[in-house]
Amino acid sequence: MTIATDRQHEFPETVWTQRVSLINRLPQPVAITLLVFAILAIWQLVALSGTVSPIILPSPARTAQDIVEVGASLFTGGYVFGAFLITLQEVIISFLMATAIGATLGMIVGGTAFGERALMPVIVAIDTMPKVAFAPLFLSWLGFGIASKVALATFIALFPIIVGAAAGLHAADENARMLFRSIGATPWQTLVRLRIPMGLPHFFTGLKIAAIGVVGGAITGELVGGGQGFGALIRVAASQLDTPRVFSLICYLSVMGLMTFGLVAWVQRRFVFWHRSSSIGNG
Amino acid sequence: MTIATDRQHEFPETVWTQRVSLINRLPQPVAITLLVFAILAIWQLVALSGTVSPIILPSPARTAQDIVEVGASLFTGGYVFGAFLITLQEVIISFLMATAIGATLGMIVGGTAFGERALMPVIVAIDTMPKVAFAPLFLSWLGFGIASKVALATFIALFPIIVGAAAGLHAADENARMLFRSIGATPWQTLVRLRIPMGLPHFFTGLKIAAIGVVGGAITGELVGGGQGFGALIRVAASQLDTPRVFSLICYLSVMGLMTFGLVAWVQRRFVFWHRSSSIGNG
Amino acid sequence: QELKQVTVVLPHPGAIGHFPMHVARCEGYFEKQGLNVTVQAVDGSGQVIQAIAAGQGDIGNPGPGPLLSARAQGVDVVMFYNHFAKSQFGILVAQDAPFKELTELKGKVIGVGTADGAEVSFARSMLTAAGMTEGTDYTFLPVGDSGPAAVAFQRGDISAYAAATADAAILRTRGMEVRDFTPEAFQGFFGNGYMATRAYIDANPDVIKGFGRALVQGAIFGSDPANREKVLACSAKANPQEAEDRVMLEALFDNIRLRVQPLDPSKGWGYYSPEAWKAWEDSLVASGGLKAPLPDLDKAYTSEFVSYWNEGVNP
Amino acid sequence: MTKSYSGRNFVALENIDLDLPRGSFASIIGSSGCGKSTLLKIMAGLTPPTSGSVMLAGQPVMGPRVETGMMFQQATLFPWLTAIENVLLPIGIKSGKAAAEQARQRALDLLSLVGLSGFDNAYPSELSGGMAQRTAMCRMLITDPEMLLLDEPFSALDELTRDFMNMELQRICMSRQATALLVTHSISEAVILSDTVYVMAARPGRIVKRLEIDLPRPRTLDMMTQPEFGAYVSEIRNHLDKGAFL
Amino acid sequence: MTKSYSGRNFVALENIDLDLPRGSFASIIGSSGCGKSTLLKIMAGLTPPTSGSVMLAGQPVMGPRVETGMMFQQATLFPWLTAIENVLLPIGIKSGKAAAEQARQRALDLLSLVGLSGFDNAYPSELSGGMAQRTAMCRMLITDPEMLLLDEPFSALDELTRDFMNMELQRICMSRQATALLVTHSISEAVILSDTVYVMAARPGRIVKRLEIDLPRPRTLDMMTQPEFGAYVSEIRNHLDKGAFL
Ligand SMILES: Nc1ncnc2c1ncn2[C@@H]1O[C@H](COP(=O)(O)OP(=O)(O)OP(=O)(O)O)[C@@H](O)[C@H]1O
Ligand SMILES: Nc1ncnc2c1ncn2[C@@H]1O[C@H](COP(=O)(O)OP(=O)(O)OP(=O)(O)O)[C@@H](O)[C@H]1O
Ligand SMILES: [Mg+2]
Ligand SMILES: [Mg+2]
Repeated sequence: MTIATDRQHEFPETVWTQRVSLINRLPQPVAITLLVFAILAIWQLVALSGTVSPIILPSPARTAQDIVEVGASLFTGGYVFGAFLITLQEVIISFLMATAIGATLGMIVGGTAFGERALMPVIVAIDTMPKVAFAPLFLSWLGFGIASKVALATFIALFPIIVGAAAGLHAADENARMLFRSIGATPWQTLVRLRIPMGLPHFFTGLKIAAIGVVGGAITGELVGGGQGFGALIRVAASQLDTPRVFSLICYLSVMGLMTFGLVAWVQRRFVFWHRSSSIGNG
Repeated sequence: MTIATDRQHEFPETVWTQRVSLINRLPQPVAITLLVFAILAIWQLVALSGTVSPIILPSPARTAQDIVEVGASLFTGGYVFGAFLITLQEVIISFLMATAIGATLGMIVGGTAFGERALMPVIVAIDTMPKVAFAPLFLSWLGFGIASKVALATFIALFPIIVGAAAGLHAADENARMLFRSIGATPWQTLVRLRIPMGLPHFFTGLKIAAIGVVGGAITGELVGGGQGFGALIRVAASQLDTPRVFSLICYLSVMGLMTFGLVAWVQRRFVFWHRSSSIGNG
Repeated sequence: QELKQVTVVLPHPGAIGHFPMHVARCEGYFEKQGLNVTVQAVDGSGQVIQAIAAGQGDIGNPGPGPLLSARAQGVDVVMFYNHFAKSQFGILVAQDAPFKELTELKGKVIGVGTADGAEVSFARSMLTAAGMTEGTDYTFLPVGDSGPAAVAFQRGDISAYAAATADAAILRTRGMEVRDFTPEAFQGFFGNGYMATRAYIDANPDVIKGFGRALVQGAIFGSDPANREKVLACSAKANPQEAEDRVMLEALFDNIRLRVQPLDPSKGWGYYSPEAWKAWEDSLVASGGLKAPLPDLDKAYTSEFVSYWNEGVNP
Repeated sequence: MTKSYSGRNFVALENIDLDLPRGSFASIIGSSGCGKSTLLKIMAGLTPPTSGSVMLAGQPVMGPRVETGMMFQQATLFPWLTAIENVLLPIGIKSGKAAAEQARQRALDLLSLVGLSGFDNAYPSELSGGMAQRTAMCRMLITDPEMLLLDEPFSALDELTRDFMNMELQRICMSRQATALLVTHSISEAVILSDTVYVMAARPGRIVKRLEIDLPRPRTLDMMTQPEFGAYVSEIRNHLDKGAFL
Repeated sequence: MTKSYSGRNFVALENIDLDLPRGSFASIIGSSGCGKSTLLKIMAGLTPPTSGSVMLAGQPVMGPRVETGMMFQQATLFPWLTAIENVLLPIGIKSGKAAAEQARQRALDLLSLVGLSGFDNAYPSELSGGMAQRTAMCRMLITDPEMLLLDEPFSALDELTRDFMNMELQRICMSRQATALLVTHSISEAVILSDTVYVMAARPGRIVKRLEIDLPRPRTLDMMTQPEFGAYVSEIRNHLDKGAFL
């Protein structure tokens, strides 16, 4: 056996590390495009097959046409633009609020015996309740403006964040905890400087789920409590059986969701850079 | 400094380890009861204050009375019992399906570059869509039986599981991966015997969120897609502005959610027993 | 003889609103016509039509607005039995509100269920007829169902609420005193009716005949005050929960019993008048619920079975 | 003092009794698994003894104390902190951010003392095993603890580095009058550094020999060649527990 | 062969060239951080060299190979497996569950060989540092690898256990004609076990000395007292890199 400086036999890293399947080597945009095209093709086939009525599932072509129409109104500042702004505003505010409240509650739940044993069951019990049932309560306290929708969306997005934060606080191992105790860290410092950083991967799992939930929550709020956002547009289109419009509005909502999700994923990559690459105590 | 076998000065472990605050030392049932009582007290105060109409928020006493009534029908096999069984059945089937599908998709997303870069954005995009909009599609394909509700509930509960599973697959550290490579593990074996066990804490975070989501999903399915379960009962009560009934039905739903959540938490404690107590490579 | 299976799809799980059908079920009228009727409930008229279009149900009970929307999109669905022959909708104000004329609502906010519901076009038509224009003279605020509407009244966010008349009964029973403010002239705006696809009607004329006849029998049975208890019992059988609150059930029944009465009894039960459909179309076009008038409005409904249904069952 | 781990029903430590005068240096040596790390954790106040007590300056130890610095057998560096941030962590915890900022130069000095200058901004994943261990050493030293508890601190270092680090450790302890308790597997390391060497045996963990090392301070590496040194080493070796294997 | 870590722009290994005849035993010794672990990982096919190649039996190593057993510097036991399950893991991976079940007795033998009988059902969190290391040793040995790559395998063991383990390692390698490459910080361990000792220096990591050890096989612990042994030790010590500290 020889290990030699053998410049004739240089192996490019890609060949070396692992044989990557073709599909894994596609550049991301190409892969996504292919996948989306595959989905569109299936959709078109189903729509053409005639098994599904067009008022239930419009054809992709018909939907695309409507996407252009909605886009026209959206980008020229039409009523769709107004609705978009309202929903976007609700989504942003709700997400920030859910993050703040959820992180706090998650820390109480994950960080104290009282939180874990008493508060958590109560939070779970509350979360099981169909949140839509609380919409009238929020309406009567907060009125018909965006505040009541924000409250509902926050409420809906809260639970994943709580669970993620609470689980994260348990991620620190015994050695790390001992080290913190040995340097005289207060429980608070251990929380802030050990358990929270250690728990960030879990917390972000919750945040990602919440980033999506908050969009759905804002729409639900608008559906049940009136309002001028995308939810109202969808409801109008749905009641008129204008399914292409429903689908195209939903597509724009998806973009909003993708953006919030992408933002969270980006923040995670920046702040949890060490995850996966290493763990505590390894040289 | 002395370390001595000093039997006069035995310190009971509780005193030693940390000074636990009174509230943390309460036995769990007492703590929960106190908390629930506090919530009930606030609720009663709000209800009495007259700021909220009883149509919106019934008093706890009135709700309790209705809980008894509903309970009577539930436990004597009345129509509430039938509805309960249907919803329970939907919840169980949906949860199992969501777990199976979510774990599979999560593994594709977390385990392959294709999944992560192409499939995930598409899944996120789909998940952002208000799932209620898909209810008619499920209804038209699956009919009025429980299948369409199961489909919707599964769909709703899927995303947290996918995110949790995908995040979990990234939890294994570089050393552990290297060890597996060094013993000649195939990617599949690394997945099954390293990345999955390592990822279980994350996976369970997702499962817990889904355990709750599935109850909400089943109810939503019943609200929008007909059916004979709790959702239909809630809808009738809500349309009659019979708010105490709505609240008491919701309370029973909570119990169902608590049970599924508790089950997941119990399974987690059994299968992820090593989490928190230790980490890889520590003696 | 084998019974023919018929699935009926309703927009709401409540039973009392469809008491003629439930009476027909429990009195065995459908069986006599060779039909076995099962009932399913979905969420709203749009979904009713979707379910019928998907073939999951045979007969649906949507409102006229969504039906016309569906037709505008080339789905050949036809209303054949006018269930709520009188307007289901009205404008409600608080019992002690000073309003007497519609015009007194000038400068006020009027709550509506959704931005576009049937009650919106209805209310708009009424207010337009009273010489008022949306935006300048009054504004609509979408508040959702009757629960949030009650909130809106209490908060003073709205002065009136355009809603189904059943909502008035519900609000009243729950201690929220409201009164109906609807001019008699607008009773012609009929509400939900029974429909099926043209294809189904053509393929199963006997089903339509038998179904309608049983409905008429049920409706007539129900209009007789002597049968009140029986009707309520039939309804309770179909939805026990709804019937638990007796006061509420009776209030709803009293309201609905009036709404299903034919506007012009001489035309028979289930009759559709072309003028009323025209009025609906105009109102929908004006409110934007329809983009343009339909080229074949007369195909949206049919009264062809009315005479068969009413034969020999005259009240 | 006794310690047993419930679950596995055996006694980890039994009737341990040791006494460290202020400013003295003691070592514990004993076969793998005999309970050295457990003893250190108990002394640091990180685990309660099942019975008995630890007294520090006349007070029972009922939890971790600020004057005690502990270095664990595992480096336990935090992956989200660079080497220097890991070193400054205890300062930040005890005295806040500003103090940590002020101590930066001292941390850099410590890192270069242990041969890690240039690696202050490296993340733990970029450090070798021995480099991580040395970083953990700096982290313990940065707070100038009065009492040092060291669990095999030099196990991943080569002999030369180790010798150098031993001398530095002695210098630091002497200059600060610090008390030290070292767990090590190197008999010569124990002898060259300690005033007292305790030899432990396993199952149950107990002290089988207490040996005073009568060599003058400061010790130098040359002393290793002296005959007394060899005598101490072989005496200790004779007391080491051979039961486990032979 | 060269290796550099991008990010930190320095060369971890430069022009390493070493040659291990089948059945031979080689050791690498060098200051902490000089690149020993990196070299071992490259040889195990776990990290690609930046340039150059590793040849095993005439074939370039392009990834991990089954005949190679590697023991990492960190024990890397899996917390959800008991000691014996950790040991049996490679068998399970290579040959399935049934084979692992059959190898159970061998695993128990290996565990008792390293002094861990009775701990087979303990979880890693219940093992001491040295016990974890010995468990990792058993895990490597269970597959009878033809080629052993050992990264400081005995660093957490006491001298007696270490000596015993050294002799066992030699016996195992000789009886199986296995090739071994050992990274260690103990010069005497390197000399007593090896046919060849490579001395590495740091920055860039390179081999500064290759020394053949001409002592008869099998080696015994007594040989440590022979003058040749001492000569080898001091020769190696002289070549060790002192730059880092002195
Ligand atoms: N993942 C990495 N990224 C960047 N640099 C690294 C990485 N791993 C190791 N290094 C650097 O490479 C050099 C050699 O590291 P290596 O772990 O091979 O040292 P070693 O000889 O095994 O030291 P020790 O005896 O302390 O274990 C070190 O300077 C280290 O900082
Ligand atoms: N958390 C624990 N639960 C149960 N047993 C434990 C635990 N920690 C340690 N032990 C047991 O206690 C004994 C002593 O462990 P300890 O870590 O103190 O040994 P050590 O002397 O430090 O060994 P080494 O030199 O290998 O580090 C061992 O037998 C070990 O199995
Ligand atoms: Mg130890
Ligand atoms: Mg190394």
